[in-house]
Amino acid sequence: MKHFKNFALGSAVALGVALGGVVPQAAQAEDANYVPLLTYRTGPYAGSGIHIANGMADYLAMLNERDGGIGGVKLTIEECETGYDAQKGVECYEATKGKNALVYNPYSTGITLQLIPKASVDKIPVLSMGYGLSAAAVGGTFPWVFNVPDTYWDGASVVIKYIGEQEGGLENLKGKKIGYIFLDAGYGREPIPLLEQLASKYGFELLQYPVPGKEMQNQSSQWLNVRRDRPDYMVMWGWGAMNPTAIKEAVKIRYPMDKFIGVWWSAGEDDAAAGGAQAKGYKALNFSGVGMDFQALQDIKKYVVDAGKSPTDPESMGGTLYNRGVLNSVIIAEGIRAAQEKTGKKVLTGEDMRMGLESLNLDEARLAELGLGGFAHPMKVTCEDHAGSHPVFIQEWDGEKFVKVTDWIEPMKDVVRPLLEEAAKDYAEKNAPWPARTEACPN
Amino acid sequence: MFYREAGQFKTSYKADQALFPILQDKVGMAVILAVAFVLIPLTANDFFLTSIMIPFLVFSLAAIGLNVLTGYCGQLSLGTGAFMGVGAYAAYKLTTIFPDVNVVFLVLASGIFSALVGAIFGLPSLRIKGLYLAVTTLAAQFFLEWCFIRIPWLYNYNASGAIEVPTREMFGVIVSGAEATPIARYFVVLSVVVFIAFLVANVLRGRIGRSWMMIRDMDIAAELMGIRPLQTKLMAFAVSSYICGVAGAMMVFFWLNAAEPSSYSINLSFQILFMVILGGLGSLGGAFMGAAFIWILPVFLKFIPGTIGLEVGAETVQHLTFMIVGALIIFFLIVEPHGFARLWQIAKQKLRVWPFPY
Amino acid sequence: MLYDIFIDPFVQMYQMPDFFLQVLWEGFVAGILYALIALGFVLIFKASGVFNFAQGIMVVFAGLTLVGLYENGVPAFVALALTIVVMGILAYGIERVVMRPLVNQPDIILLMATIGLTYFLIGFGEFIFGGEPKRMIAEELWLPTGSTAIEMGERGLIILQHIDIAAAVIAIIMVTALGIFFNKTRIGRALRAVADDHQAALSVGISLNQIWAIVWFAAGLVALATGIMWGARSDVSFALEIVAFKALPVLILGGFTSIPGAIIGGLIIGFGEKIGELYWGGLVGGGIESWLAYIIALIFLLFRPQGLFGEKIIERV
Amino acid sequence: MNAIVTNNDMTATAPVTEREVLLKVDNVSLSFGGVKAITDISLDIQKGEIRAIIGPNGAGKTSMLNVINGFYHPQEGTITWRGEVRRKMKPYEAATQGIARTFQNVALFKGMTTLDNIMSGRSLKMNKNFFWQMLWRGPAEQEEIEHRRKVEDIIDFLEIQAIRKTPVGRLPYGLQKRVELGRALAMEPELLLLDEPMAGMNLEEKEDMSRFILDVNQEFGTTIALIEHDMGVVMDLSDRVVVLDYGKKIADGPPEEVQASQAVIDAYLGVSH
Repeated sequence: MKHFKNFALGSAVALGVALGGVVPQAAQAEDANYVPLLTYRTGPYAGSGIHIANGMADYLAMLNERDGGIGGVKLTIEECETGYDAQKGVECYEATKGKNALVYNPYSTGITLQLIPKASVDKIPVLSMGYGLSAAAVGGTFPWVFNVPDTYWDGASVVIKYIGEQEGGLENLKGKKIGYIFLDAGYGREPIPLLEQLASKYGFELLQYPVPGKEMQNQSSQWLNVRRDRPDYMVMWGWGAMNPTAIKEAVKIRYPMDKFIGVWWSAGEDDAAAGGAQAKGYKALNFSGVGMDFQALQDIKKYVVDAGKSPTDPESMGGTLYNRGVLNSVIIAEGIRAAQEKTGKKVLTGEDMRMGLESLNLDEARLAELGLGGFAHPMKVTCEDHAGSHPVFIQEWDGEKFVKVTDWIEPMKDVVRPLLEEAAKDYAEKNAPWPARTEACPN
Repeated sequence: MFYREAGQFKTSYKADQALFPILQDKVGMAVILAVAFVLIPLTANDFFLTSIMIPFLVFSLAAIGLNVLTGYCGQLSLGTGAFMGVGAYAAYKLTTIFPDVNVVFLVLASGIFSALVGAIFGLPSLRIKGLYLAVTTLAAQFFLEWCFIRIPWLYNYNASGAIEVPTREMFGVIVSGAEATPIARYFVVLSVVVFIAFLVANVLRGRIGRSWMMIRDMDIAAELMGIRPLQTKLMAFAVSSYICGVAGAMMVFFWLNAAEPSSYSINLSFQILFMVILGGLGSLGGAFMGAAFIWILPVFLKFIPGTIGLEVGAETVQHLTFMIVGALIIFFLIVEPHGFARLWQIAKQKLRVWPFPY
Repeated sequence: MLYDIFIDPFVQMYQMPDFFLQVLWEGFVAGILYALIALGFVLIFKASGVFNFAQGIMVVFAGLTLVGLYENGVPAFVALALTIVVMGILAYGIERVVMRPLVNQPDIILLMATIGLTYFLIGFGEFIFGGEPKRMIAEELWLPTGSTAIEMGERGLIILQHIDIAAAVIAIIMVTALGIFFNKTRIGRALRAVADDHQAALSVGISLNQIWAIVWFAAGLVALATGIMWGARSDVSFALEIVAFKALPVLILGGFTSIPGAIIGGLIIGFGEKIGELYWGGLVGGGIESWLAYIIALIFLLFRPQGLFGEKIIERV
Repeated sequence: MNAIVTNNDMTATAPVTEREVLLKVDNVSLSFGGVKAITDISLDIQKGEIRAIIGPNGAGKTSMLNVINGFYHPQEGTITWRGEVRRKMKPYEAATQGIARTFQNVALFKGMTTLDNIMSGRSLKMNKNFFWQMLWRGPAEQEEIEHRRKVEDIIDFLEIQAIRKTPVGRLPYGLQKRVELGRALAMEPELLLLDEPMAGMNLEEKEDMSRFILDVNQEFGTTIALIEHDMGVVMDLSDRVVVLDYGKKIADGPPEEVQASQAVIDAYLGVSH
């Protein structure tokens, strides 16, 4: 009982602090652009999430250090930890949106789905770079959502195209078996409609191997099935701890690694390294450069990492996922710049940012100017197409690092685009009354 | 002194059996309701409503649901998350099938489905007890989670596999979907929670509530006194799952707006169980206190460093939150294993005799 | 339909015997690994009646400590020794801070306390070691990592991972050692006395605190072994914690207090879910592994509510 | 108290013998695994009497009660309740037929108050369904009040008014036993089984309890079967006594007769078999 008094006092104080402290301050420095980053450095997906988070934060921090922000206005960067958990993600969103957030990068298909309907209401765009709802590429239906440079459907079509090339033409896919191993969540299921469509079009058989989120590290059944079915190729949509486990299991059943292709999120160095020497030959899609041979990355190292202003391990810089994070922030930064040009304002709002992203045009010259020549394929967003179906390349694990092995491969726009439009229509119908686009096209 | 019952005589059994037989409690309840219905809507900002009050109320309701089963009927369940999921998916399907019916009504109706599912998974409870029963409820948890993923009909064949909440109006006010204002959603959630809590309180103080407690305290004696164990337990499962189902449906309809199967994972089950245990098994008030503690504490821990101007990484905050919450759970279990409800009782006891402790 | 359920799977087993044997082997290995986790639960339950949910996170924590020390330049075997020391400190700390103040509380409170402990260790572990998955230092610990393929007729092939064989051997050694410990040593006997009745054990002069610290330490060692084995199969990461749930149906089958039961229960679940998933799972879209173990346990329970090895319960009033 | 003395049966005090047989146990045997708890026992309980079952520890007395109220099912033999041979049934069915009992180790509902414990004895008599319960106002409340009155009568009868709102877990043992009796009485049973109602009580408490048992028997006409170790109490209270030893019946008859039986003396003094 003696404890009780102290406890009561303590909790009363705690409650007081809670009520006083928890309500986020709306008052932000007037002369900064606020960019919240929903990241996850904890939880089962931290293995992938940390690199992304580092890349995103470091590039923006570098802009602050080197250039004093964008257009002379500093960026206020705030990370909010989601743990890849949709509830926490929404909580982060609610906690930060009041601070005049410019754009959200949920880094989880689950959180993205939750934010999509909110985006148009709160007038804050969602940038899901290479993930999220594929249909969001249709700008007419989803003016507030951007998924440059590619949707998962683009990615899946590139994989099939590449496999077709290996087989000497898409027509040779007939009768082939292609296995699809995926994280059994919104993320992994997203490409299935396209893969099924392509399967019926080219006559190959699609075998699905779902990996439940909580069984990520226990995939022996899935791979035993693979062993029995002997698919000619394996395609993977994995994330977090699923990737290294899958590669290990593939090695274990002696699956030919050069016929195993992962999406751009299954392209981490740690993932492939887990398979040891036998993982050599594993392939993955990518749309951002690998390595440190870019001026911008050197600047990050100089201004941020070596200056001790980031938790980044210098050795992880230049890795696929780190660079992916950097590219994400490049898009944010360029969106801000474009918005500043369009509006003439320095301190922006979410609505300005939407216009900026919609008029994003990252051409070769601009990339070079940023110190990122060849880092990514030039990309352009239009009002109709928020993804752009940009080309991607395939990289191969040589036992120590990923090496680019193909040129840029164009997605099958002719197949993907109609599907996207159909899906967008379907989404709007299911979520009726879905607001019609009223935002003017800035281009 | 402050909480003195002396002098409050009851002249009828009716008065003695009222929900709040003591004047101070009546007043206290009125104050709480006034704060919830008037003060908070008038003063709170959107963040407070959407990220604190709405989830808090939803979780409180779920905790009440689990409390009926575990706290009152003594059946340990780890399947709460899945039962909430059944409510959510049922409500989602109902809104698709009956687009014109009032969404609050559908949310309330969706609980019926989770009640059915809950009763089915409660069947083994006749033979299986304690921790063993917990494992069978885990079977429910994992099986249902699998269903949410593997039965595309449940999510209308959405490519994303998630359920998304349509925009619906009620009395001309948008209450669900992204366009619903936090205040409208708050009022809906608050009303449903108060309504259900009131009904549950009634059930608990009558014959049925007593029969649950009989099973909990001494199942053999209860049976020898004419309580049919299977029916009684199944009813507890059904009522508990109904409440959890409604909470789950409200979670997606009035709070999250969209949900994936992973929203209703085992972690949610644990979260609710924590609320019930820390709040106090067998106490409705405890369910609210537990929910407040488990939900609000991490939210507020997350924002402390920023508020006091400390430069700490988001992940460090998260790690510390985990550590603090874990440590506090152990601390409170050690201080008072019967939960906040008991602490509150002790506090009342102290207030009653204050300033003379004996 | 009936053909698919009752005949086709067996035809397949017959037609591809090498694959069937492989499935059995995978089931065996999975079973051994489940059993290892279950073993940790059993140790603690036996001695203190506590259902230790933190066993899963202890596995992760032990694995992370080992790898974390190694990554910071500590030689592998020194790191192993230090990890054992860390697990000892952890056991002592848990006994002091959590168990001792909660003596004689109801089961559910103790269960909750261990879940609280899980939260704490997740935060603590990530705080110290970071959240990214780490590669287990199997080779550095002289564990075999290669694989052997046994050919069987045409195209037939069974692949045995050496690490899996090592896991099986280690599991058998641990079970034997623990069996001897429980039955032949003074502390082991005291431990069983404690399991029967805390207060009675206290009254005959057995130190509960000491016993509990010892079993938590033993469970910590089991966790370390489990962490190394699971870690070598995939990676050491916090996602591994979830595998611990699989220990529950194993415990149901084997009984909460039986060490051989944990092994046999583990094997039943391991074989059951692999065979179920590979030969029947496809009929309902796969992934049934996530719940099959629980359903198997549930069915067993309905017929034997006391578990496979428990004694028939006679209810008294 | 007068409120529930409705079925006051004055014949209850009349001399024993020629009364209606309420319950008859014929050649019942019960075993667990290989262990025989009861071997071939026959006995009857007549309406309105106080029937004592005595015997040394482990004689099978409690098992006998458990058989009577359906908690155990004997492997052999039949039980006849009010002239009808009873089929295998669940304990709660025994309760619906009017058999109530108390337990050797008090089996109260520890988390509930005295009032709720005794109210729980009324469960079978209450029938307002779930929806009325939810609403409370109206039928459910009326029913609750009606039964509350009956329960308050029992509380008065047992003189436990002061502990009405106390959780029973906090009560001393003697009072718990009394509450348990009250709970059984609330069921208004036809046959009341009392398993060592006076175990662990001091003389004064025993006297109180004896008075309650006699009152119940005489005022309500409730038939009572009781297990008791205190021979003085048994001899004073009971009309007829049956003696068990090692699961077998060794004597049956009026107290004086049984007391004089050599078999009983042997059993109690521990003569080897």
